[in-house]
Amino acid sequence: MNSYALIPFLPLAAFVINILFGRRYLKENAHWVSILAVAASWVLAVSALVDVAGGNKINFDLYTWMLSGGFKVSVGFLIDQLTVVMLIVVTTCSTLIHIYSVGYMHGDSGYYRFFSYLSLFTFSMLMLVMANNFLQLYFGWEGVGLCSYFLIGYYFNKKSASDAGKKAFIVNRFGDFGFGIGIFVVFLTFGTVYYEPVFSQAAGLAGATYNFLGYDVHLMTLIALLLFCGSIGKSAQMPLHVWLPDAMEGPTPVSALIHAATMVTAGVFLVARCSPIFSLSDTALMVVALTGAITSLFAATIGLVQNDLKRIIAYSTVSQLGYMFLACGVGAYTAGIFHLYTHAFFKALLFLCAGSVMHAMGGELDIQKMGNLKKYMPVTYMTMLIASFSISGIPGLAGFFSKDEILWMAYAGESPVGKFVWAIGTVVAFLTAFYSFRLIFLTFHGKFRGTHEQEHHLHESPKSMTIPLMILCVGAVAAGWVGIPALIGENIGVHNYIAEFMKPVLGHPEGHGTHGEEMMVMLISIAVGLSGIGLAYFMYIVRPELPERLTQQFRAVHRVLFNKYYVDELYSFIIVRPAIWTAKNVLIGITDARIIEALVNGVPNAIGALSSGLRKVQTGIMQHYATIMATGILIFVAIMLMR
Amino acid sequence: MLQQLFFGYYAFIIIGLSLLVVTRKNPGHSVMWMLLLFFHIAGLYLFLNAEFIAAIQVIVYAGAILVLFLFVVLLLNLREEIALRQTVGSWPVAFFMCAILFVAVTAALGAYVQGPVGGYSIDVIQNETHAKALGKLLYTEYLFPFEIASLILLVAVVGAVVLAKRKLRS
Amino acid sequence: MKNSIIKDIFFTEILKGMALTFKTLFKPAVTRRYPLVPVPSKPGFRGLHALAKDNTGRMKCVGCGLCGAYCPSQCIHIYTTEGEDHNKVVERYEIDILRCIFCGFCVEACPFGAITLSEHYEYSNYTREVFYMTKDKLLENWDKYFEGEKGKRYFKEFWRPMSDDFKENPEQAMFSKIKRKEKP
Amino acid sequence: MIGSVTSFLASFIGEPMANMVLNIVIILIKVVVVIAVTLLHVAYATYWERKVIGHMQLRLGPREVGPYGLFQPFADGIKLFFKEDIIPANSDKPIFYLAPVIFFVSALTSLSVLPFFDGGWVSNINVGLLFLLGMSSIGAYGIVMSGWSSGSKYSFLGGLRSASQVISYEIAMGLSLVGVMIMAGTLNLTEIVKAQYNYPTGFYALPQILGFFVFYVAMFAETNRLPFDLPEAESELVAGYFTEYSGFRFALFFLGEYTGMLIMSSIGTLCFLGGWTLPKFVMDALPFLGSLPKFVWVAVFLVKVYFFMFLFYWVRATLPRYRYDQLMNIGWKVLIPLALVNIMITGTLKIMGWV
Amino acid sequence: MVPLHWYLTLSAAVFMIGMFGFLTRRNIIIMFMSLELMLNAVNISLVSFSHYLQDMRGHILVFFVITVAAAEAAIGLAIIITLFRNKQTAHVDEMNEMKG
Amino acid sequence: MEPLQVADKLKERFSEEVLDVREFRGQVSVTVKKGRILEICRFLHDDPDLYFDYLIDLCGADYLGKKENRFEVVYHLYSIRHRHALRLKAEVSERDIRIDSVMPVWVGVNWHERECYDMFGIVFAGHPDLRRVLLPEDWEGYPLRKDYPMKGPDKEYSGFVDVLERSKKYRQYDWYQ
Amino acid sequence: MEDIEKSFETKELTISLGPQHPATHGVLRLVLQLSGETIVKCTPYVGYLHRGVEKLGENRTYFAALPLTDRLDYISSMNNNVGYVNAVERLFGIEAPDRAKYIRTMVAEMGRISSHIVWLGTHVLDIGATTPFLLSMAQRERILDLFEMICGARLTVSYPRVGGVRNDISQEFLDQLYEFVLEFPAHMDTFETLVTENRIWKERTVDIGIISAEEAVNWGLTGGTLRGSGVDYDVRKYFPYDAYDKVEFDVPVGKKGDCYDRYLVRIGEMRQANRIIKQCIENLPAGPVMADAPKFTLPPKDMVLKDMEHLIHQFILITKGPSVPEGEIYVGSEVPKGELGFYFISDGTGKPYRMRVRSPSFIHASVLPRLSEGGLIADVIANIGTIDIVLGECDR
Repeated sequence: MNSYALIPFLPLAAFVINILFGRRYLKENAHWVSILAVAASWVLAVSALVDVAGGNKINFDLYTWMLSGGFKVSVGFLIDQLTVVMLIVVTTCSTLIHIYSVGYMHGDSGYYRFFSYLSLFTFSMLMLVMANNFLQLYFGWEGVGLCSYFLIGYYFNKKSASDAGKKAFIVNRFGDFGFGIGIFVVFLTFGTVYYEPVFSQAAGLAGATYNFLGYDVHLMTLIALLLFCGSIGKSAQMPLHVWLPDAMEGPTPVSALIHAATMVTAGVFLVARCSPIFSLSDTALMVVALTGAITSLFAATIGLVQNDLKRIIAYSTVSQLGYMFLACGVGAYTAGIFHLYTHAFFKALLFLCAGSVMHAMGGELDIQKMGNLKKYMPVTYMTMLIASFSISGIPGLAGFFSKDEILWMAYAGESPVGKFVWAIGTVVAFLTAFYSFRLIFLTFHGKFRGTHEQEHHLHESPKSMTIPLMILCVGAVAAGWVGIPALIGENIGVHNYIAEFMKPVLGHPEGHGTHGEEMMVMLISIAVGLSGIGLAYFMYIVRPELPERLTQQFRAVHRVLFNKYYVDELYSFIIVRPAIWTAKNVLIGITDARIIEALVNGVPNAIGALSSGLRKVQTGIMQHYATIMATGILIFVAIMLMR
Repeated sequence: MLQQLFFGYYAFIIIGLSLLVVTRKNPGHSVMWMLLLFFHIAGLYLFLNAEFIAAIQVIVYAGAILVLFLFVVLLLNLREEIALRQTVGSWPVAFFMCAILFVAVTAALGAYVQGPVGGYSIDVIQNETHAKALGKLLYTEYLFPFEIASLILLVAVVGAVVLAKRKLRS
Repeated sequence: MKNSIIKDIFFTEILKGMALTFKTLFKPAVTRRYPLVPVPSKPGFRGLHALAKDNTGRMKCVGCGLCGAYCPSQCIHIYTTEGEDHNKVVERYEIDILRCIFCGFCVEACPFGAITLSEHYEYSNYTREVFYMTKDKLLENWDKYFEGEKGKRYFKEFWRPMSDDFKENPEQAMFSKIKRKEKP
Repeated sequence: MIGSVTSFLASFIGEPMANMVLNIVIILIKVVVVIAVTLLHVAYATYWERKVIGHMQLRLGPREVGPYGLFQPFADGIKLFFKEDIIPANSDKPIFYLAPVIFFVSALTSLSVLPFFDGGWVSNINVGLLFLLGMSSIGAYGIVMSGWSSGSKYSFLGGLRSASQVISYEIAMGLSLVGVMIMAGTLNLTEIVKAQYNYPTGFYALPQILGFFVFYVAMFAETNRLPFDLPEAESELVAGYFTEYSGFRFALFFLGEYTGMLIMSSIGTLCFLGGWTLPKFVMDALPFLGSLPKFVWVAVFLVKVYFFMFLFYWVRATLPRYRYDQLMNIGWKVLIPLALVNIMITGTLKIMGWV
Repeated sequence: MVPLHWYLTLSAAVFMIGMFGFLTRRNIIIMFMSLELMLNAVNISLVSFSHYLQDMRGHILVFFVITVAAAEAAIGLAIIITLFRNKQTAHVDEMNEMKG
Repeated sequence: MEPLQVADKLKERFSEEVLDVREFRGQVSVTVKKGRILEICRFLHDDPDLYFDYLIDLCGADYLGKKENRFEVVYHLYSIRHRHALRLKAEVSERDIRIDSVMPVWVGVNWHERECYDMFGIVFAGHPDLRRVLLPEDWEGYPLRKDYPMKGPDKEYSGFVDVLERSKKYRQYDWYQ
Repeated sequence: MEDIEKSFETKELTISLGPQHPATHGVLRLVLQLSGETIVKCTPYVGYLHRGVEKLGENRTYFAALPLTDRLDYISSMNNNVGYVNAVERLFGIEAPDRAKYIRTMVAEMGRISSHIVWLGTHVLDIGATTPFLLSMAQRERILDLFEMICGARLTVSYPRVGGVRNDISQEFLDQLYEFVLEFPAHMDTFETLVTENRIWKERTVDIGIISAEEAVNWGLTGGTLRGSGVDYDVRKYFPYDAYDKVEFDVPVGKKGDCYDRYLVRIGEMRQANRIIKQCIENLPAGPVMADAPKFTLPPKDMVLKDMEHLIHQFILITKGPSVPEGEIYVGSEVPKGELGFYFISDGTGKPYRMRVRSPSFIHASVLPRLSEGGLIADVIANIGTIDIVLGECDR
């Protein structure tokens, strides 16, 4: 028995306790159970980190879950470097956000429910990252999906919230469908769903093909793409990204935990985890890279014009996730995971700050109605500013290192689309800086544009909310220091620890470029970041009337961006409306009116004559049917005897 | 000799009781005979060294399933029910068919060939106790069917509740 | 709320009750073991009737019939005849005890103090005849139950109302005379 | 002595038959002894109940028949035996006759597997615990049938209530015992007791506190005792399923109920309180106890059983009665989940090797 | 030693009686009980096979049969109750809505 | 409000209905015609100044040979809010022995009206369930009428005779048949 | 959908609860229509104990009708007597002396405690707890002994008289009563330990048989049943009689109007009654116990044969009854069950022309369907317990 098994089960226990006793007994004290459980998990995760850093790789089966013929699935845990990083990310964010929620959710009627869902989510996410087989991964995958659904629809009596929950659930089903098939194909191919045998056998099957619908499909590509389907859904990539912004209907801690820091990164984790498979298929990698790049650009452009505080951050999340996929796609899994890791800190921080702002504004989300909040909420302002600097890639902060790593890997990697995605990445870096600071300037600077009542009510959030902010802020600054690129690191005598740490699992492709090129890439990214900030300053502080004029001028562009490229409408047009139309016209209009009517009137008349003879057999008395069955058995036995 | 005697007793009683079960007019009495029948079958199981199955037979069949029957019988309006005709008109046909089928099946027994003997001899089972032996198999080799069975029970429970539930007047 | 959790989980209120019953287990019982240990009735108990005799041993009743007129259940039957010296003679004085409700109104109605209710209450029987009290039986009751001082006391204390009831009486029961006082 | 009887018999019917006949005779003697002794205990269980509850209510209880009323149970029995046996005109007679017998016999049959001390059993079967559960579920037949066959609405409602109550609580009870089974690793009652003896704390009531609690509550419901005596709630259903019974048939129900209490107490004693044994540390501290003859330990067993019986009386003297739906709620929504939690905890601990 | 054939014949006999009951009785509850009878007949043969082949699989099958029987009884009786509420009878020939 | 003021107010509102107002030992009784009794009661109940929310009692009285209209139905009203009481009496003649039920105003009057019907034979129109309440359903006569003899009717009550017959029959019944 | 729901309906079972049933406290009969265990319709039948008290009262003098009131609510006859004599005194226009008033108040509250103890015991017994019944009965026994001491009877006391009380109380009685009063709160605590906080008790009574304040008033409920709904209507406060305006006491009221509230109200009343008795003992004035109104009270026995006038009064009062002014009067009094009202129509003779008894149990029995329908059988039992009816009073 390994005590690391407690990491996921402590939150599960908290969930069980809360859901059973929360309503009647714990009530306002529900958070204690959850926080203690998650904090204990965090402690265990840290000890796992130490353990793994010492060179151990922990892989054990806790309990055999299912055993049927050759199919064996167990509840088992694999803790390697990748898992450990994820563990740290998940438990840290989870703990802090649990604490934050104490203040944020105070006085809510479903207090215990909220915490029990949070705990359940933590459990599922930990099961996901700690799984040592695909089925358990899938279990965790669906578990987090379910919790996400619960938590998005937490305010279930608000229609938009429950709709958003449903949307997230349905959209995810598309991706999970592919993922599920992927797991089947894995089982069919390898005869097992355990990581280790699968990955060790994968290389041997690199060239294998599979006859799929008459086409010979490259097996690894097929598996990789099917698995990637799941990633697209869960990580809100391009065609299936629509659910994430809507998911902001959930409580803000949920947005921070699930829709920024942990769950949505599960897709990236999946790709990284399956890197042995992905690496065997160039096609798949290219698809990953391009999906990531396009999504990041796409989301960033939308983010430029949105007015909803949380949605801007949500689009920024989508964009950053694209970044991570971009990294994975060019083979730089380490960079992707590194960005995942830093991103978790500053994005969670951004969301929590947004929550803090919301708390002060009484639920108001429109940044056009804010302004000058820095006067009232200094802590929030400072932390959010730092997070924005971090995401914009200002040197020294966490975001800078990971982003730079990705861009460099894209530029210098072996991927055929490397240069292209680097270019996109750089543009996105600029856009990111711009919209992040647009947000900052509109929210915290200028004049207050809200109602009097709101202004009167403005205040800094309680301690339980600001302390997690500060802790995360430290993370947003310092988290990147474990991955200082060699270019800088050599000068100050530090290594790229994370890359070395991850090497046994994910490998570490070397960039094919000179120092000069690397310096160039770095400088370009710094420059675009700063210029983005500068432009934002110019447009929103120096010349506040400028955006309005630009909007007037580029009305068409603005409208497209503001309406998120009409993707929702597109889906509505392509899928929803045709379905309704089909139901209305084809099924009712044609099938019912023409065919069924005809059948009802014409055919039955013909058949009726026939059946009136036959119906005497149909007595409706079941003994008669049973007798006929028995006669059948009799005949069967007789034949058997005769033979 | 004694074993044959016991078997003879059990077989005789079981057949007699099953005839009583299917021929009684009053379903309540049928249930009572059925109860006795289950005990005898359980006795037969003990005879075959299947003590756990015998216990289950009593607990589940007699203790749970048959009580359900009894409940349903309680709901019937027995007095009217008994007055009605009890069998379908064509019962001689069914009787004839069952008789033939019985003859056919017993005839087929002649073709039985003893297969290879497995590892669970009486001694093994008695050493390990039947419950343990059965449990080990159930929870290892037959775990999946076992879970499916539990799922079936769950579905049955839900289904029964949905079917039999009715709205209470508020 | 903390208390309610503890109460709900550990059944404190039920345990308190259990403790109480357990304590009672060792308390002396209050049962009156009636047929074995007879319960004395209180003075003035309204039990079986009796007809009073005066000091000379003659019946006090003069047959005025007020008791019969006042009796709410009308169970007193009096038959009088004219005696030798034109005085009223009570020939029969009968009480149907199965009808009587023992309200004691006859005692109040009687101006002569002739009818009384004794403290005797164990007179159950198997025949109805026993419960039809005749004059003789009633007089016999007087001898049985009101022997000596008891009879005098009865009229003094329970033949009401008396003049004492219409005026203040120094012997009246008062709070100031109560021996046991509330503990501080 | 047995040997000489065997050889004597063997001279007539041969060795194997003689052994068998002797075995059967011995078993019959055991059965008679156990039933006789149990019925005596049952008779005095009623006496003690009346005494204990009487004193708890500031009364005296029976005390007129014999010294301290000690012959009261016999007086009651004789009275019931000679009472007129009334059979309702519109009852289903065969079933009406049979119901109390089934109820009583199912209770008595359970006695056959109870070990009263080491070696003191009628039969020592491997599925003893299951046998007991099975028999207690057969008791429900007596109840349902009596309620149904009486042809009275009160009986009918009482029978329905009681049957659903007994069935529901049987689940909780069975599940609460699963923890014990897991810990002892056997269904054999003697083995369970021995396993407890070897367990550090002696009694399973301590590690299985949750299971013990569930068992304890289910025990009351299973025997239709307060606070779960709804089937015979006299304020609602007059006397429930045995409203129409009188005389000796009523006495059978009465005896069956008290035998049931005795058996439930015995199960509790065997599974949770270590049966006839004292915990090992006590035995180690007092070594002379080990040299006592085996049958002496029946005293320990009886003390524990009577402790349970006292709890029955005590609770009856203290608590009001639940309502029918509340009773069902408790059974299905509290006890069964608790029992499942207990199983989960016990199973986990067992897997971890901590118990 | 009792031969296996005896058990199997017994099982066949009980099965046929059950089938006869199912085919001929009109009362749906007795039909149901006949079904249970047939299941029990099968159980007897399974257990005896198991015994003579010294294998546990028969027992395991019996276990599952009992499970399914329990499920079936629950569902079936629920259906009977619903039918009974509608028809106030337990006779099958009153229940012929499905008749063509 | 003083009881007499209440009576005045009632007189004002239903001047034609009120026949008589009397005071005895501080209690005021108002005699009214029975025709609009329901209206009067509703007014007494609903008017915020009067607000007789509480009907203490309803009973009948028989004035055989003393009054022109033989029966009276007496309502004792009380207002818990204003703490004033009123006695309302409605005259009912023997020929037209019907009066409106006041159930719509006070639900609790249900059994009082049934008792009044039971004892006096006064029929309350609009009562949902006008059965005898204290006496058996098939009882003959109305006991509280003055012409009903004190010791009861000469004829034995038929239900009682039935019971006697039946108990005789049961005594002959052999339980062991 | 409706069809489906309709098709799922079951036949209803009709059961007759009573008149011989352990829980109906006498001869109440309820015909219940059940769907499962839920009550669809509840029809009470009363009258099994009808004795024609009103008719009997019209044929007796005002004095001789007093024992009839003993038998109305036979477990609190003292209160009925007090109510009756108060009504008659009001009709006669006489007033009892102070001492008599205090004594009456005292014994009436004793009667209240004894009646509430019976209610508590039987109610709790119906719910299934046996011990509180027997523990409380032991206390009631003490009160009955005290009754026996002052008037010679335990249940049918007939103690008060028109114009006062039958006889003065003895010092011994006062001693024992005071001891009882001092000990009683501790005994109350004992009963409550077993019941009030008990979870089973609460589950059985909380939210069962709810009736709102407005509805309760409209139904004409009185006493603890009304006060449980939160209306503080108490005749002792609203129309003080005897010494109730001279003693301090609170009127406990409930909040929701469920069985538990009614239970708490009655428990509170017992404690208040104890308080009143204590005050009565402590403030008991000296003085006569009969009013000096020779035309309306029997003359002193020691004077009857000495004084002609008294003798004439004695004969006239007993045979013809007092001469009463013509008029009509309704006087209510707070008995343990609720408001017991007496309504007299006097035609000037010594017998009431019309005597009407307004009995609380009658109304409370009529509200049973309202409380019970929609509940379960067990709730009916709880409801019968908390409305606290006595059929002798209900049927009269």
